[in-house]
Amino acid sequence: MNNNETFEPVIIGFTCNWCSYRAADTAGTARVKYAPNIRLIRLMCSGRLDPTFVLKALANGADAVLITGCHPGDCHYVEQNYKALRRFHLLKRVLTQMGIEPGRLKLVWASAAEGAILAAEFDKFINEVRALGPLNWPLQKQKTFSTPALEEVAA
Amino acid sequence: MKQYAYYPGCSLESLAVSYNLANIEVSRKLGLELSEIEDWNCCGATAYFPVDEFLAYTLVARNLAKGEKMGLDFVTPCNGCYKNAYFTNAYLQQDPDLAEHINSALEEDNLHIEGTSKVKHLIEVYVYDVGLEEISKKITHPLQGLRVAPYYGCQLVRPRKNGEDVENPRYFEDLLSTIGAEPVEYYSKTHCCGGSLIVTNRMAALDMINKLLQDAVKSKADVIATTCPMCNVNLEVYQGYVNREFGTDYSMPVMYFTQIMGLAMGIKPNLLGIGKELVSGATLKSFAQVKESG
Amino acid sequence: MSEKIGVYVCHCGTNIAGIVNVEEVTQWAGSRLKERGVVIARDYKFMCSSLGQELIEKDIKELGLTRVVVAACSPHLHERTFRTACERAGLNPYLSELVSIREQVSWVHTDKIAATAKAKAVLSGGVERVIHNEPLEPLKVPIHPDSLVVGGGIAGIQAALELADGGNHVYLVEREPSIGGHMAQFDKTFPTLDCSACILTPRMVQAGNHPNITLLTWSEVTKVDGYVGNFEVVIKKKARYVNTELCTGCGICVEKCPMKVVDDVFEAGMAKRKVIYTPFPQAVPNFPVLDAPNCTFFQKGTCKACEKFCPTNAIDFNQKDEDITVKVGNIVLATGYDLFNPRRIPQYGYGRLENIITSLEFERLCNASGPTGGNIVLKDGVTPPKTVGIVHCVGSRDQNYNGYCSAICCMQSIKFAHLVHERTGAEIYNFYIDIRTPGKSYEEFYQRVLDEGTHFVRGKVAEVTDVARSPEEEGKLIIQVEDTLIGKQRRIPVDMVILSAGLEPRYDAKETGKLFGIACSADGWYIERHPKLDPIATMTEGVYIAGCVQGPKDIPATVAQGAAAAARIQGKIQQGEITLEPIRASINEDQCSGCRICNDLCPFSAILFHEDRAVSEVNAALCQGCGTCVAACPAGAISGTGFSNEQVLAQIEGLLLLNIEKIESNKVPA
Amino acid sequence: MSKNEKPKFAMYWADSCGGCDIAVLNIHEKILDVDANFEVVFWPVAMDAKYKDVEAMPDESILLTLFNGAIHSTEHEHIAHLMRKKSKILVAFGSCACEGCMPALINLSSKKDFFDTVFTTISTDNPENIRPQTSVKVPEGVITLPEMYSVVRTLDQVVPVDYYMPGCPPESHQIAAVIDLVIQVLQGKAELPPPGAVIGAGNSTVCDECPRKRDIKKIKKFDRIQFIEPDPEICLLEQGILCSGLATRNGCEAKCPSAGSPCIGCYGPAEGVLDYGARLMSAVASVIDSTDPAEINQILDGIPDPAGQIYRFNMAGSLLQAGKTAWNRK
Repeated sequence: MNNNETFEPVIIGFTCNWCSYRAADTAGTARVKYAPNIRLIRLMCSGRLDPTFVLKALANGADAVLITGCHPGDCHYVEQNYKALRRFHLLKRVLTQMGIEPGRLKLVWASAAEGAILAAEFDKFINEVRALGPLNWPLQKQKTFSTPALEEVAA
Repeated sequence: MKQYAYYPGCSLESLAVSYNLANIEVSRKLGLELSEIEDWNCCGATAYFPVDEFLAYTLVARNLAKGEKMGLDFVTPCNGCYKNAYFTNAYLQQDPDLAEHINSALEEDNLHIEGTSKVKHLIEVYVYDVGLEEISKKITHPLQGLRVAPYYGCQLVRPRKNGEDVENPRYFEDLLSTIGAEPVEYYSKTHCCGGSLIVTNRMAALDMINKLLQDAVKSKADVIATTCPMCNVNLEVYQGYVNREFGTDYSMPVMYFTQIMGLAMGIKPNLLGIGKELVSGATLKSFAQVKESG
Repeated sequence: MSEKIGVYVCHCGTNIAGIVNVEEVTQWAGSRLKERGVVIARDYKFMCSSLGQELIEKDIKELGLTRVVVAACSPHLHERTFRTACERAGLNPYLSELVSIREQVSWVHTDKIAATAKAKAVLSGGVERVIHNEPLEPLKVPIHPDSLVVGGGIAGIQAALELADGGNHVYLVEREPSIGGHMAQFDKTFPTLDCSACILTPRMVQAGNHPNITLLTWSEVTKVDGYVGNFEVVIKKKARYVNTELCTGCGICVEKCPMKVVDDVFEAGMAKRKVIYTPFPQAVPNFPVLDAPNCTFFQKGTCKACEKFCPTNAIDFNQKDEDITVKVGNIVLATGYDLFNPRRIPQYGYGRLENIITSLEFERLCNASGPTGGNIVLKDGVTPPKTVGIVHCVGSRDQNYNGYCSAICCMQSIKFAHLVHERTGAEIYNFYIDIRTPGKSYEEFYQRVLDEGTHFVRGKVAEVTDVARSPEEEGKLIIQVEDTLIGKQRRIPVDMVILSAGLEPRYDAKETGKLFGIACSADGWYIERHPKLDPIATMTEGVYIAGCVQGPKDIPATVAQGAAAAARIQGKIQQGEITLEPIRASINEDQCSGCRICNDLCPFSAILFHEDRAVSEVNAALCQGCGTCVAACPAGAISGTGFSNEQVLAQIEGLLLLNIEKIESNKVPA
Repeated sequence: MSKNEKPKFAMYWADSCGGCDIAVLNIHEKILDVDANFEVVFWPVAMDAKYKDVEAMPDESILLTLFNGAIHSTEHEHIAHLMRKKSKILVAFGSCACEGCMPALINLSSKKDFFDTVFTTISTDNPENIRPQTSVKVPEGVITLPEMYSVVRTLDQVVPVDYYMPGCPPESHQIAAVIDLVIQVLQGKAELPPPGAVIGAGNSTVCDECPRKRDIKKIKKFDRIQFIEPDPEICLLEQGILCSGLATRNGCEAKCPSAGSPCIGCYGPAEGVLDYGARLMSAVASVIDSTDPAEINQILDGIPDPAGQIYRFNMAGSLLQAGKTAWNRK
């Protein structure tokens, strides 16, 4: 149903304010090129990464999610990236059980200086997801409420 | 009776037959069964890797795969074979591409390798698996007063595995003390014996051998104990050449560590292939005495 | 949609417009995002220019915008600019968003159509997010005028003096009996060769007597609570067994003490000291310390020689460790470095062979106040070496040990060469990988030592051995090295080998860092706030680093950092209070079930648990805003300003353009 | 409506176990108040009634409908729409209707696997391997069966819902309280909660009511309740038992943890939580006491079926709602 050769994935990338987002900036300043399939969200720290965000992105049409943060030991909040690491591993297990290829969720560490490296990781991941094909998860319908009219009943 | 997949390596069928005999005898005494891997092939030695790395890995992997099939740890008495096997095994665990490459080749032979089984040198099996305490129980003829120069060679310990001290390892010494002998401290115990340079650049090799013998003599060793047929040949067979080249007069007996262990366990010298040496049979007898009297 | 959103897309000259079709993006935002509240969408050549900013301010005033989204460069560049613009126009600065379509779009992509499409997505993400932005007020925290300086080396002394001279009180904490640090152990300093002690001692004395400095030696910081401007620090004063009120520092007790032990600290194991001792003559303070574990009295219950002979009865065997608590506004960490232990390189023979010594041991050896009174002699204590080998980069620039360059070893080794030459006239070989002399008149000093005839051999030493291969090698230490300049293996026999060991983070740097809530890099040095623009500050507001804790450096650089840290703190104290980014977590107590998941997650211990009400609470001033607890709270009771769930989830929808593509109803396969 | 007429009450069970119905009967004498204040017009478990009778009623003629069970078949969906049309107040009653509950765990497998399991496994005597057909010809004519969906949905994923009453089943004292409330409203003594509200439950989590002693958490190893004897005083999670209480809405008086069994999460997400599983995952993973990926994974091996354990009650209500195999029909 999906013709992979023309399939262009949409990937949501979570970055931390101190390392990986700055790395993305560094890549920009150095004019390092990468494919435009990835759209970044800035958090203060990878420790802020709530699995809800990942599920939301996948449920709402993203083909994959990239989580990035400072290198282990280099976290600007001392050790919060380890919390992200722990959540990542549990989340990956759950997603796998739900039939979502493990390749659609990836964790990458990057320091503020590693712009080129991060850009390369972007491209690498984008290609991996391209190979996996679209996820096209059925979009959820929002809940709607109707106010019950009770006035005349009361009394 | 603990079993191991035993890979003797080419030399043990030719030059180092005695080593093979000793290994099997001593292992039996220690309650180990060395079940030889069927239809094993050369490990590529030092020569093949520079020629074609991938093929060399495959060559080694074939033996490893067979060992893995037996579900046993892979053990070899030769430093060269050990190094090749150890690192091939390690690399194909780390490098999926290499593993795939190797396995695609092994398919031809209906073999497959995961790299799951452990690769060990025979001396490591004795020291770590059996343990010095067990060994000491088996010593009936402690080799009191016998000064042995433990020669590790370079490939047994290099590159550094599990963080051991590659410059100054101790386990060979400990093993020798356990069998009642007296390990001597000497400088070049982990230096290279010249290896196959003896063929390609003889002078360079002889120089290395010379330094080794020099140190052994200086430390008043009665014998050099080796863990590798290649080292053994270089140190033993080429003593004559060294004497000629450097005007020295070495006649330093060189024996396989299992032969020496065997003596301490009261195994008959001929069962240990003792008597096949090229250098100084006389001193050998003198061990025998040491052994009886011990 | 109640919000009135203004969208501003920047051309940044051609930086953005060259790849992204800015006009198209702008029109798209104006039309497709109308129903999301976008009332005006403009593009402009340079949004950050004053004209560009006025554009925004004008619209806020005239169109009554309640939200502003700027699509331009990275927030790290101009977020503040546009926030201030909003503020000027009377809109709360935090109701604006800056999304990056330069660093993350135009500069990194080549396909114009794709780049334009991505720019739209990024913009729509910003629009969705900004709807959920809340007006915030920056937090203001008062600054306590006192400061704490940890580490009494030259960096700490410098920082303390600067602050004290500035009229502020300083607590200077040192875990050894005296301040002075490594510099006190050195003999001469490169390249000027002035006597280390001679230039350091006056500073030490000054620090010791300064009315604004409370000197706490033989003490360690054990607990740090609070936050920038309001730290509460517990310092353990280890028992000295000497009553400093009564002690006059006459030294009789030291004289009379019958027990000697090897001094591993100050004399680097080169000499012995008494059990009751002052580490060196110029020690500040000069009260002795009794080393209880080695004291005969504490071992066997007898002796008490020191007590008997003390003229002022200052010896007090019953003294106990005591904790004192101080309040400070800012902290300087200047805890210095440890020397790399060459035993880790067995082939260099250190610890195995005689007459192989470390750089620090050599400093003591040639120090006039050292074990040999400054005579450079072999182990036997009399023979001066005829040949000396000096090995550079020991443990540095080596993948097996430390990858980094220890910065000082080249100059130090060159200095050693000079001192040996001067004092013994010996033949000297320096073995180096590269010579690095990047300091004022450093290169000149190198040239000078070259002229003195020192041999410089370019090559990494393979091993140092005592096994002779030839008569002339007998009884010598042989250095095996490949001389890469002549492409030959060389064996150089010498009498003495000096190993210029590298610098390493203190063995307990990680724990200390944890104590103060700052992080170590992979190498173990403390991480500065910014490697270029803020090498003194750390990620923890109010905690500064100076000297080698931040990375290997020489004395001038160390002194400069000490002074810089002090200057930063002075500034803060001047302001009286500081403002903090209002990105903070807070807990809704009704929803909090007191499960205590969050309690241990905060590295800044900003989350406290109220046993009585069984709920947790975030201390806003301690909170650094990482949001880890927000993401972890199982009850969803913790919310984080600036990066709330609503904001992030909305941004996701925006980035995926759900705001313009109608969400199809939930069809379920049969 | 005329004064002497009592307001109408209905209860329906879709994909559910019947426990909810029993829970309602389990409110003891309060059930009399229900009878006193309502005319029960439709309650398949308790009385005989035909769909057509309900279809014949005027729209919104039923004041209160307690709808339990998830939506798993065309019949469920049809009745959901019908009850919505006929009721003023439609309450998603119980975990199944609110968030899918156990039935929704089928969302992790394909419809085929589901049928195979039901009709071919050892427990089923089905020699000629018959499968249910939606329509079958018999001499008398064609008889039909509702069609099974491959994905179980919550009630509010099919029709708008006025109130949610979580629990598997909802605690009887909570049901009684809600009945009381409605009666009070009828008598004009009280106000209805805002539409969409969760009723008959608290707005914190189970820990809030749990008597166990809690300290900071560091998990080195996950264990399962059947393998260890937990300390009766201390928080189960701190003892390595994956207790869902910390993420689960309170209202049950922490019955399970108090009884020494971990909370399994039947009261669903806390107030305002978008995805129950994400909360539980995030919390539990955050306190794993290791920084080494290998060790972390080894610790996680202690949770053999993460998706099943973490989304035990909330699969249909979760953001992803179902596994890929369930979405891709066949």
